[in-house]
Amino acid sequence: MSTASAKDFTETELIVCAAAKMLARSRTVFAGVGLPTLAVDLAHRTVNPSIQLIYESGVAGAHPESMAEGIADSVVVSGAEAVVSMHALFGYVLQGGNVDVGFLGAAQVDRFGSLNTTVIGDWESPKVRLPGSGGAADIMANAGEVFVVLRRHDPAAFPAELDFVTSASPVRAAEQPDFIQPRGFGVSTVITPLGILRRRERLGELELSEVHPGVTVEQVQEATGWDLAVAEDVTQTQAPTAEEVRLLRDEIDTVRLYLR
Amino acid sequence: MSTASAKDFTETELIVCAAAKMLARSRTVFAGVGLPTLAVDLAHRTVNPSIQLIYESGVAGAHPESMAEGIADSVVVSGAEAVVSMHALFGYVLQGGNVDVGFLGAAQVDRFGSLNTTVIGDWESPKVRLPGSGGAADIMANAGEVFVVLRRHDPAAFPAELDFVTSASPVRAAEQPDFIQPRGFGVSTVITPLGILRRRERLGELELSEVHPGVTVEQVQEATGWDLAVAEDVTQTQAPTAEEVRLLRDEIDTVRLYLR
Amino acid sequence: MHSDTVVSLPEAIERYVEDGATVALEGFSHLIPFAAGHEIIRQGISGLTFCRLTPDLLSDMMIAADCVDRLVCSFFASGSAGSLYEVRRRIESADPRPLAVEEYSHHAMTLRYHAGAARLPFAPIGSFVGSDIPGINPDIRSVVDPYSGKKTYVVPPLNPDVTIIHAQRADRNGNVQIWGITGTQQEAVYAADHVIVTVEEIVDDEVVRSDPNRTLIPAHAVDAVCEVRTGAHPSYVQGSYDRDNAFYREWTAISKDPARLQEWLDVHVRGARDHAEYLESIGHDRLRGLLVDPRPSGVVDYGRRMQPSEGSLK
Amino acid sequence: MHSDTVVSLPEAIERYVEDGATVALEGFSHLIPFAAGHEIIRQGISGLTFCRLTPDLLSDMMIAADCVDRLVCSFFASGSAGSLYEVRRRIESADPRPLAVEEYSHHAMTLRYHAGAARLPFAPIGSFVGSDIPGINPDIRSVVDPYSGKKTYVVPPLNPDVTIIHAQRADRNGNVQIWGITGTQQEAVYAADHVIVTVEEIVDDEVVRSDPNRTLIPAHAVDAVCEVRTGAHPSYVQGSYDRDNAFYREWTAISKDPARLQEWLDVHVRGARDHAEYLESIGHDRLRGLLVDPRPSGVVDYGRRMQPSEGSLK
Repeated sequence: MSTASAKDFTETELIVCAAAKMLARSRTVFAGVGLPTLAVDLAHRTVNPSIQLIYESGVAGAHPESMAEGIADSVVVSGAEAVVSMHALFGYVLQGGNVDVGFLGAAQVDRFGSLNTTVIGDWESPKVRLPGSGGAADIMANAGEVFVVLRRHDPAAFPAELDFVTSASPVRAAEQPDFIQPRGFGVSTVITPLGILRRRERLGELELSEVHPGVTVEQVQEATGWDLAVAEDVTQTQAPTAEEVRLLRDEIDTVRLYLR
Repeated sequence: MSTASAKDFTETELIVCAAAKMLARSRTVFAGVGLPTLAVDLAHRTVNPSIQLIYESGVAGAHPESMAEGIADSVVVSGAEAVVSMHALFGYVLQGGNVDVGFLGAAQVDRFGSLNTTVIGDWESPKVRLPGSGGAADIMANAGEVFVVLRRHDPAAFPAELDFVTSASPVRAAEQPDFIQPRGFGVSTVITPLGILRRRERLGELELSEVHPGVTVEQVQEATGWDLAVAEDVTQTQAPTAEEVRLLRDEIDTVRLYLR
Repeated sequence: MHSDTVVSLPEAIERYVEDGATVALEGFSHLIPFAAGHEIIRQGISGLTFCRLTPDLLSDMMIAADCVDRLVCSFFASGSAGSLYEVRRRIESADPRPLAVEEYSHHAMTLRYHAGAARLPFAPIGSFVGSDIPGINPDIRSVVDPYSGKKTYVVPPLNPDVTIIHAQRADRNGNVQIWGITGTQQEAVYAADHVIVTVEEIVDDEVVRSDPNRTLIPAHAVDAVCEVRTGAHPSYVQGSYDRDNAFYREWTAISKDPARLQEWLDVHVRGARDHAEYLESIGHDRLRGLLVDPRPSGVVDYGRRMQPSEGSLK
Repeated sequence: MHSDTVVSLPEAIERYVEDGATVALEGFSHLIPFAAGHEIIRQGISGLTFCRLTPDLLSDMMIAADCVDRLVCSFFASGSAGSLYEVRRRIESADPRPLAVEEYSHHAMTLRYHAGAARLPFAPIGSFVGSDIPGINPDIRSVVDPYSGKKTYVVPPLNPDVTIIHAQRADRNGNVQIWGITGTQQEAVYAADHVIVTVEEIVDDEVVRSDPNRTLIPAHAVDAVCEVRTGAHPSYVQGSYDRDNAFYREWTAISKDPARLQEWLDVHVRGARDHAEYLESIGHDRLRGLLVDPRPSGVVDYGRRMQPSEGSLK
């Protein structure tokens, strides 16, 4: 397989390829549709042939014959390895500790990796009503670690304080020490259009770990609503290889459902 | 159908026919094998064609092609209407309130219909180790009402005090008033070789309701380890009809697995 | 089990869904009971507490038709297809009226049905520690675990007056078989006082009884079975027809404009006498485009005893 | 998922079952993993905490072979077939040694596996109010329901080191399909740290994937798959062979006499190198007599999308 860098690639392709590389050692991934699906599919074809994709709809080991348009699309069921009830999926598979990586999106991310997907403004009379938890609060508490993909990077998306904590980081959970603590590590990685943030300790904070080609550390710090820590060894995000871009465009998302 | 009394019948046939008659208005019955199976089968063919038999193994609506040798025999599965997990069976079907009548056996029955199926003697060092609860404690708490069939009637089987309360009557449960009380009525009927005892109120005690042909009220009282109450209108147990005996012998238990 | 289990959908809705009732319509993307929801709109039932993990287009429709006062759910959008604008108008600006909301996570909703089905006082859950969700939902409480001495959050049982689901098939007694995504249907059904099941097809008893493990809902749990073909459109039925993804996308524009939304309801729901007329209004060409090619399951063997076993010959 | 999921039964037992471990062998009358239990006896593993709703003949055998120090269960007899005399000797007269017992009801055991599988701190249960069982089992505790203010009993999670089950079939990744009575297998498997599944047949991926709803245990939960034909004898496998009811009845006399029981173990288990030799010792004529006639399930259709849908063509 060619490892030469692609000559041209989109921001989406950069993000998907970065996510795929991080899945090299994951056994099971809990993912929604869109970019996470592409990342898992790419990882499966490159760095991790035995990766298993789990959907909150109850499907484990999907083998769709065409690009799924949702986490409960009929094509993820036909030919899948297993379909279980959502009670078993959330209880035994997820809370039982069988998910290594969960992918989440968010409207807002804070310094410790807590996420807001509920409201902008006040919950009682919100400026914008967002989708809410869905399975997010459950995934954050129980997945081995969580990857977050955000399509914007500015102080509104990375504020000093969230408007609402939908899915709490272990740091925030630790403020309730009388409760049994969640098993998950919380957010380990946030991939944005500017770079990659990482948390290295369960009770630690996010730090800038990689910047995308053409982006400076200062740009990322300015786009972040708190004083963003920077790793000692910040590197440049590896550009997608020509082969990765070919796989994404010619084999994985041939109809450009998510690659735009 | 002939309603003439049979000329000869066994004690087992009398008990089974008495039990079958009491199932005329039950929708769902939770039963083990043996006499309860015969009673339900007979009820299905006579007084209650829509009765549904539920087994703790997870089978609902069994239609066995030959006499089942256990509550989890392969013949109760082939051709059944449904098989669910035991988690669903005990949780949703039974505790959820979908069982009208539960059949239980016991080594000992007390005045209020608490049952012992655990030990004779002390639990720590028993004289006889009995099978224990199985599903009995769950059935007692949750079935609409409970029928008990006993093959002996003497003060050892009907003692003033049980050696061990496996399955508690609502009367005994009410001694723990700080607990959410079980939904079931408890034992409504005990059928023995001497007669039929009934409880008419949820917090009431058993009283002698019917005596079998040839048995006196005094005989039953003497065979009972407490001062057995007697209903005002004690009647004689209706003898099986010739048709009932024919059904039992020629159609239901042709191989005499339980009719002995 | 009841001789009158098989009824028409209008009759089932009339019999079991009353104004002010708590109603669950479940089906996770798959098998959403749209035909039943439309019939509730047609009958002008109002004041409902509407329970559903993912409200979906169905809630936008039922809320716009003013059937619903309160929403109990865990997601407020239409999967990948975007916002539900009627829901957003109600919550963001009480337009045209406020909507009460009880908010959970997916696992919490699943556990509420589970606790309801098993008539448990509550169900513990590992989520929510550190989250703001318990702060806006006083029904999420905590208990002390008697083994560790630490607290855990718990959720209360959810016992709808009526649960409505759609399925591939049932027999005339009400044994319901589902394949593909089964979601939370078993729990939601057992949690309810009454249960209505719409099915693509009512089949002979023998079909169901050839494969008892396929029965998700036994007959004792079901009050009414209604044969309603294509009863899940615009959602899908595994093995029969696909999700009308174009419809889901079109909905965004319809839902954004209150007048268009009312007009859509007038034409396709309130203006259609029944589900057959709804399907007419959608167009049979369009529906044919959703059909799928066959992909048969294999056959398994349940076995049949050859003769009375040695024991029973005695 | 692991490349080394498919192994021999002796290797799986050696790899995952250690002296002193907590081991669940589940299967409710149906699919009891006798071959695996016999292999534990052959390897002389001891000090086990043995978990099983209904101990059955398997516990009589494993206890007589001195594998077991502690029994966690909810029933102490052999279904309709009578007493388990080795178990009774141990409990009634500590002969030849005491046996520790933790006693529950069936629902409580099911909930212990459920809580274990979901990594919950405890599970509430509606049984036991007024019963003497909590008095002899300090692990059955109570909590105050925060909704009603009343108490409910709770049971703790059960997390075996290893759960072992038998099934009709699995693929090479460990996706396990079961039909007929499924008991508590899904919960017991997810509750365990390690999982061994013996199967009648390892099948091609395509067989499993033609019917994903038939998969009770997804591959991610399974450590070892071992092909062991007739691995449930003397219990049964729906669709393959029937329960050896005559054997169950014969067991009463064997079990009553400690010397005969040890002799039986010597001849059929310790004296057999593996399960194939065990089956030889039972006799192939006898096993042929247990075979069943076919009774095929029907076929359902999972469907296949005809072409990329309108949306994805954009």
